[in-house]
Amino acid sequence: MYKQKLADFIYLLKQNKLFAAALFTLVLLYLSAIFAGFISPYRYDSEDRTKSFHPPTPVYFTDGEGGLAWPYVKDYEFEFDDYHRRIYEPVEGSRNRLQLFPEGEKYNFLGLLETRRRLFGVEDDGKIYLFGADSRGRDLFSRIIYGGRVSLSIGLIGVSISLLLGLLIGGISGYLGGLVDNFIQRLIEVIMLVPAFFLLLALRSAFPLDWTSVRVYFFIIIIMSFIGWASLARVIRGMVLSLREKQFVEAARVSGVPGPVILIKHILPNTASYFIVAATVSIPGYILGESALSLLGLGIQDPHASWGNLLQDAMSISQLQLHPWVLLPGLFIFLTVMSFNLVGDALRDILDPEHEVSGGNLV
Amino acid sequence: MSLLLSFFLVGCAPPTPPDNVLNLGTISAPKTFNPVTARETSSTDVINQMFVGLTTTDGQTGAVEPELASDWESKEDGRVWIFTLHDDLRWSDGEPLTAADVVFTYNELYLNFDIDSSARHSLLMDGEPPQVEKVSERQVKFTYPDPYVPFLRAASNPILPEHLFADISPAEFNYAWGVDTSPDELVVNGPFKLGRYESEQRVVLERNPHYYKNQLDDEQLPRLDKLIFHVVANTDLQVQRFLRGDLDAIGVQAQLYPVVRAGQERADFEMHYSGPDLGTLFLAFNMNTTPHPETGETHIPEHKLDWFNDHQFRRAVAYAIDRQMIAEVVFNRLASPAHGPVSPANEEFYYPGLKEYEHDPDKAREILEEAGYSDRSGDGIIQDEKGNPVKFVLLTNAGADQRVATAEIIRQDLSDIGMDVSFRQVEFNTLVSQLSSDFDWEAVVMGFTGSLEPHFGSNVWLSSGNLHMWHPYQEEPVRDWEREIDELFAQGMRTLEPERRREVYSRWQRIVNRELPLIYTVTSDTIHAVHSRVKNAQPTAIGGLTHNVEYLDVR
Amino acid sequence: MGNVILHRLIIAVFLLLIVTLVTFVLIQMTPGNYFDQLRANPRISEELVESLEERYGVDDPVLVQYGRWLVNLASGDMGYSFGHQRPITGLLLERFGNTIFLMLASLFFTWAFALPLGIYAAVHHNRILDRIFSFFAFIGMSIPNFFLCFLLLYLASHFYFWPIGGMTSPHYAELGLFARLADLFQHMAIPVAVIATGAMAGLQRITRSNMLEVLRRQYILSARARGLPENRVIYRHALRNAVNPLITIFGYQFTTLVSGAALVEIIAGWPGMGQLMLESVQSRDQFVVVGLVLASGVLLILGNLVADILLAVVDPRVRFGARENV
Amino acid sequence: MVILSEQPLLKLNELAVEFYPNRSQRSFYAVCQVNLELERGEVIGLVGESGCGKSLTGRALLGLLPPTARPTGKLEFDGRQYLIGSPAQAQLRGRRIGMIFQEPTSALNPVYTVGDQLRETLYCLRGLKGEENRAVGLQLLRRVELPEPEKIIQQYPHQLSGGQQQRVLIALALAGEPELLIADEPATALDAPLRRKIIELLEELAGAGLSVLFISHDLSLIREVCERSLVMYSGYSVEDCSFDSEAKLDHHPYTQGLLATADALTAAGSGRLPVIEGEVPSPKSRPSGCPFSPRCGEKLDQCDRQFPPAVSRGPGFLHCWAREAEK
Repeated sequence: MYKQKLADFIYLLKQNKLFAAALFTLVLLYLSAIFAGFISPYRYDSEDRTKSFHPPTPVYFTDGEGGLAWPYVKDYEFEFDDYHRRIYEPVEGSRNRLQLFPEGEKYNFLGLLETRRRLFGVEDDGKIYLFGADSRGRDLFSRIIYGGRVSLSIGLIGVSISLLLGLLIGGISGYLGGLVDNFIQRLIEVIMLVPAFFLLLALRSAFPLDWTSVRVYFFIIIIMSFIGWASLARVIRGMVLSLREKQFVEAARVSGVPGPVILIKHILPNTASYFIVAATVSIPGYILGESALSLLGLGIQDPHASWGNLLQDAMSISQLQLHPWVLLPGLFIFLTVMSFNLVGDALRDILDPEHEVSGGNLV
Repeated sequence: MSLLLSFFLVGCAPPTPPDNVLNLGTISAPKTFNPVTARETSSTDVINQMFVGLTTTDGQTGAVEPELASDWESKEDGRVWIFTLHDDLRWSDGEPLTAADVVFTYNELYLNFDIDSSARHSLLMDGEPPQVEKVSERQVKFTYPDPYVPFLRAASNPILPEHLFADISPAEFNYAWGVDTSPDELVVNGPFKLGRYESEQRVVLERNPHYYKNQLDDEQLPRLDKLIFHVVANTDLQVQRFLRGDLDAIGVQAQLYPVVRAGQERADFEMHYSGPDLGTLFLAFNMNTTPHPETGETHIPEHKLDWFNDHQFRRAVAYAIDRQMIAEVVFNRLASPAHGPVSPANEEFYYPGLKEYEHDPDKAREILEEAGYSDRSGDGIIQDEKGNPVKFVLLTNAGADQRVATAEIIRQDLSDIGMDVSFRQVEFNTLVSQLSSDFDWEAVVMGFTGSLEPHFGSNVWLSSGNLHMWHPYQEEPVRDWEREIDELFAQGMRTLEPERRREVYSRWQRIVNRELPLIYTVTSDTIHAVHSRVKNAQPTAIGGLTHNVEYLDVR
Repeated sequence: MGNVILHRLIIAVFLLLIVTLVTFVLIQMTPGNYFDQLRANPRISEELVESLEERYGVDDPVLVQYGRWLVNLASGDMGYSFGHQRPITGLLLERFGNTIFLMLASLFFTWAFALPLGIYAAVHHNRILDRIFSFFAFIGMSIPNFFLCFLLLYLASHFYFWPIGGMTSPHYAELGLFARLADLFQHMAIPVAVIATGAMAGLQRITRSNMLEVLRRQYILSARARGLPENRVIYRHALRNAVNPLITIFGYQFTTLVSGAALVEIIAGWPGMGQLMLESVQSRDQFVVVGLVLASGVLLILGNLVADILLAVVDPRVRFGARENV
Repeated sequence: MVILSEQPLLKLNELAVEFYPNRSQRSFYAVCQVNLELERGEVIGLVGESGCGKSLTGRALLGLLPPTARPTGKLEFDGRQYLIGSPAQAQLRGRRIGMIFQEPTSALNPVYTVGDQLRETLYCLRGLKGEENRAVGLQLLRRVELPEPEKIIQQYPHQLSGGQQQRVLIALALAGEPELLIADEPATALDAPLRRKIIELLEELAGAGLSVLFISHDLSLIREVCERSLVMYSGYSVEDCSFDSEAKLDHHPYTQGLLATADALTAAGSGRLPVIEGEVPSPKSRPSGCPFSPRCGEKLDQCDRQFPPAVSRGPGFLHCWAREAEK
């Protein structure tokens, strides 16, 4: 059975190029988040105020006379123009060559060892801003990579928690029925009665804003899981209700297997296919939820980065006009969400073609 | 989809506006049209176009000017104030406006403790209200127990019609003249009356034909037929709507300046620079040594209080802050370093001789070293003499971009001199409740919108004040310089002679500049962008665009 | 059917009570109240703030406040907005109206486009147009509302061709009826486009998969086997059945749209419930928050109820109580 | 006994159905090779375990395969060739070939009344309108022995019993006056007494000249009703034979297995049931050669390598290496 699924999966990768691309994108994004310290040239909070809103740095491959050169970047300095816009001009003759594995700022590699080796950097005092810089001259590329840690993990952890809750509560509700079922159903209705975003705002506002980012991070996960389990539990309950009547469950019950064991060993595993698909397609909801909160300044706080709070700069149309690159984090959200949707769609094809699962985004 | 929709609707261009209407933006809708209970600028900005008081402030010089009162005199060194009203003043419904209205407004409204009057505070002298009496149909007398000089500026509070409110109970009055009031019921004495209020969208004001300046110089004043305040939810959208021509004038924040300036390429408007604005932006430390009444312990650890109360510590911080950088990064170089509580915009009281704390991290480190703070453990963070690492949390309110960015720069500057500062944004209400009732904060970046009259800041500067942030509600001033400031403020409000008054408040500024209870950062510039069709626009830092609203003309 | 509705309404009232109580408790858990911000104004005295706090009882125990609120609610008074200095009922109705207006327009576009596209895609399953629709549906589904909103606002502002922010132009009141509508639609276009894009993509996919599923059903096979013409099979037999679950979605969409609209309202400056919610939550304007939660709850209940009734109208099995769900 | 005429009513040659489920899954053959001939007025059976491709074969005859299916093979009906899935073949539906399905409950559109569906069918197939339409409809319902047809036409499908529903379906299938009725497990979902009655009804209809292709997994039923049967295994028609008790044939090992099971069931309660070990392979993982070889007791070496060619034998044919070797 599982061998068959695996074979299907490999075949799927070969056949469905979009799926393969989406999966590849996700793997790449997650890897870069895990190895953020290594991949990003700078720390998320390392700033250079003299480089406020530095535009993306072009990387040159030619030496200016048509010949090839080791890739390099130029130094840029700004002047305020008449409009008090920062106009960055390359410094004549400056040439900072790119370096592989240079020593940069200290970071913790996978929580194991302290190191300074980074994937790439620029020699001397040069700065490389692949995606431009923010108002305090922090490298947007590095911040996006670091921000991925928050945005990407929040989906995974949040989904795991709500799935667990949904599975257990929905399972119990469907299996036991009666009063318990009734109570749980009402509870689910209460949660689903309030628009998720309002609930998110109200819950968030009930706790102090001055928490550290780490606390806020866990708190957001908890809030979103708290909201997210309800709809899952409802589906699981329905599935359990119908599975409960199936012969193999009946058989187990007759032969005296205790209720919880039946639920865990016989009923819930049968919902696994639905679950894997539901998990994949609900992850974007969590990513978007966190982004929306952070976008409104209620989530992860500066100097820590998440894709949502990086987008705060884009809230201002004027900033967008002056520095269009502040929209880039949005592109990353879009890519991630799209990839998850594509993967979910393909997984549904092989695992659970019966159910149309919708993610139910918070925003 | 959106494209489809766009094509579908793109044909409908907005029509041209009718003549002589001035369109302004406001961040949020007025909450009330009641001048007495109005608490925030979104309401008072509109109300001030409809109601005037006895005096007013000259938008150019900041001096007190006559308004409804043609004239006034002070007796007994400023204990007694007698105002004489213009001839033949009328309310917008045609009723005469007399001294009785003035007496009623003060006695029954502003000074009535059952009414939520936010102006009352500035009318009280050491908590004592004045006696307000009618001398004649055109004369009103205010008598204080002691000289109270700031009263002249407080007398600019709007006057309300007695004939509408004579029998109203205070409880009713608190809810009277809400935004749903019909235009006929809103009887005004200012240049404009309410035309209509489109809920949460715009307030349309129309010319008040009974405005007392109406026939001044044989000209109909105000010149505008209508003045409209459009609710545009944020400054960014205001800029966009201004550039589109929907609004005739906007105040330009430094961050948005480049966008507005660049817009000049396609829209016909002028930029008006009016120098530094009245507001302040500062860093404060919690110096509150009063123990908690129940636990008997201080609100934050004592060793931290020791640092914050250490003058040398604050001096070092003052030197460590790179004000130029704040001006550059946060304000696009449209701000100047500030070192005292009074902005240069306040020409009357600004004391130019304050010590300037130039950015000098070396000096800061030196001061700290001398005062016993040094990095003994070699981890890059300084410790005090008892070995406690200097580590604290810097707060500011979330959503205030300029403060957040400033706080971030300060955090960085302080870590450069070895302090371990973490920065957090807090919701405004939570922050205020921390500052004024929980007292468990450590450092904060805050700002005040300034006032021309230093005395109106007494909530901040008196050691007993609730906004005396670093150590509020003191029964007796704990620090000598606080006692000195208390005395100066008591003296200042009793000093009538301008030159001497200025001197009193100069001394206050010097003390603040030396003792650094608040460490000032920068003052931003005031810039207005005004469409060329608006004639006579002379926006200033003090009066904004509307200080000469009756002479504005849109063609 | 009437009984079912009554039963549901009773449960709904009960649920609303719980939801509002929870909201109340949540707001009270945070330090600070609305009036604290007045304390930061040097010209407002402490004593005024205290008298306001006392008048509105914001420092009373939560349950006392909640009880008082309920008693007032019974007489139609939803409380007083500190921030807006007016009774909440009128304020909510206004904002509610704006949001509903936006939502109805979005719903209209969503359904007007998604339904035909979804049906077309299902009928022409796996053909080129189906692929293209699916692709765009994917993009529409995946593009975050706020991101799309930024993009559209940016484009509109960059090319100066489209009004942004607010509901109406400055000269709105001077316009004729037709021009007013046009003006309103212009201002609505961006938020509606953003909200509808996401919802439309989802609905198109659901319609398609529903339709595909119905097309796989035995009775479709049976109808075809009987020799009925293909058009009749699709539009008479399949469509009627495929639409039924969509009606439930219609009710459910109210929830997602209120949620989805909230952020878009905030970004696009549309004076609706979302904006009010954010503002009130931030300033602790407690009765407004509770009022909004109540209002949106009522909206959702009504939406679901309408959906149920519609479903009963179109589906005889529900009408005759044969099945609980379809 | 089979009457060989020059022109059978239906002839199916080398039918194969390949599935392309979606882009994420590889294609597979659900039906590999089916040959079938049917004379006018004949009742023949199509038998095999579940998952052998019987229903698909039935559906292929009407061109009613899922959109992901790609059929190949030759279909001849009444002497004319049809491309499977072509519009021309679609014209046969209802008018010349009717079909009824296993689960009557799900084969009727739940949102329309019986009358609606009957009227619609009569209108589309025969252009009948108004009173005539109604009269013919009632007539049809009477023909399938439904009591109170006037009441039934006003009812929704879910208000009818399973037996009534199946009768309605038969009536609908007969509305176009077809020559051939494909009955796909018409009685399996019904209770025993009802099943009996439906079978009787079908036998009666066959007696009146209707050809019937009777699809079932139940060999005893097939044996009883049909004159001739086609045995299918994993997408192949492995044997075409008659179960006439007189002709003791050397059946395909699979047919023998089925027979043993059926006999045991008839002789109810005689200890352990002899069943064929193993399961029908999934079409996605069908073994090479003869698909029955893993379960076959008479397996030869070549069984794994190649599907056996047809051995024609009296009436009908047989695909089996073992039997070929015996010859």
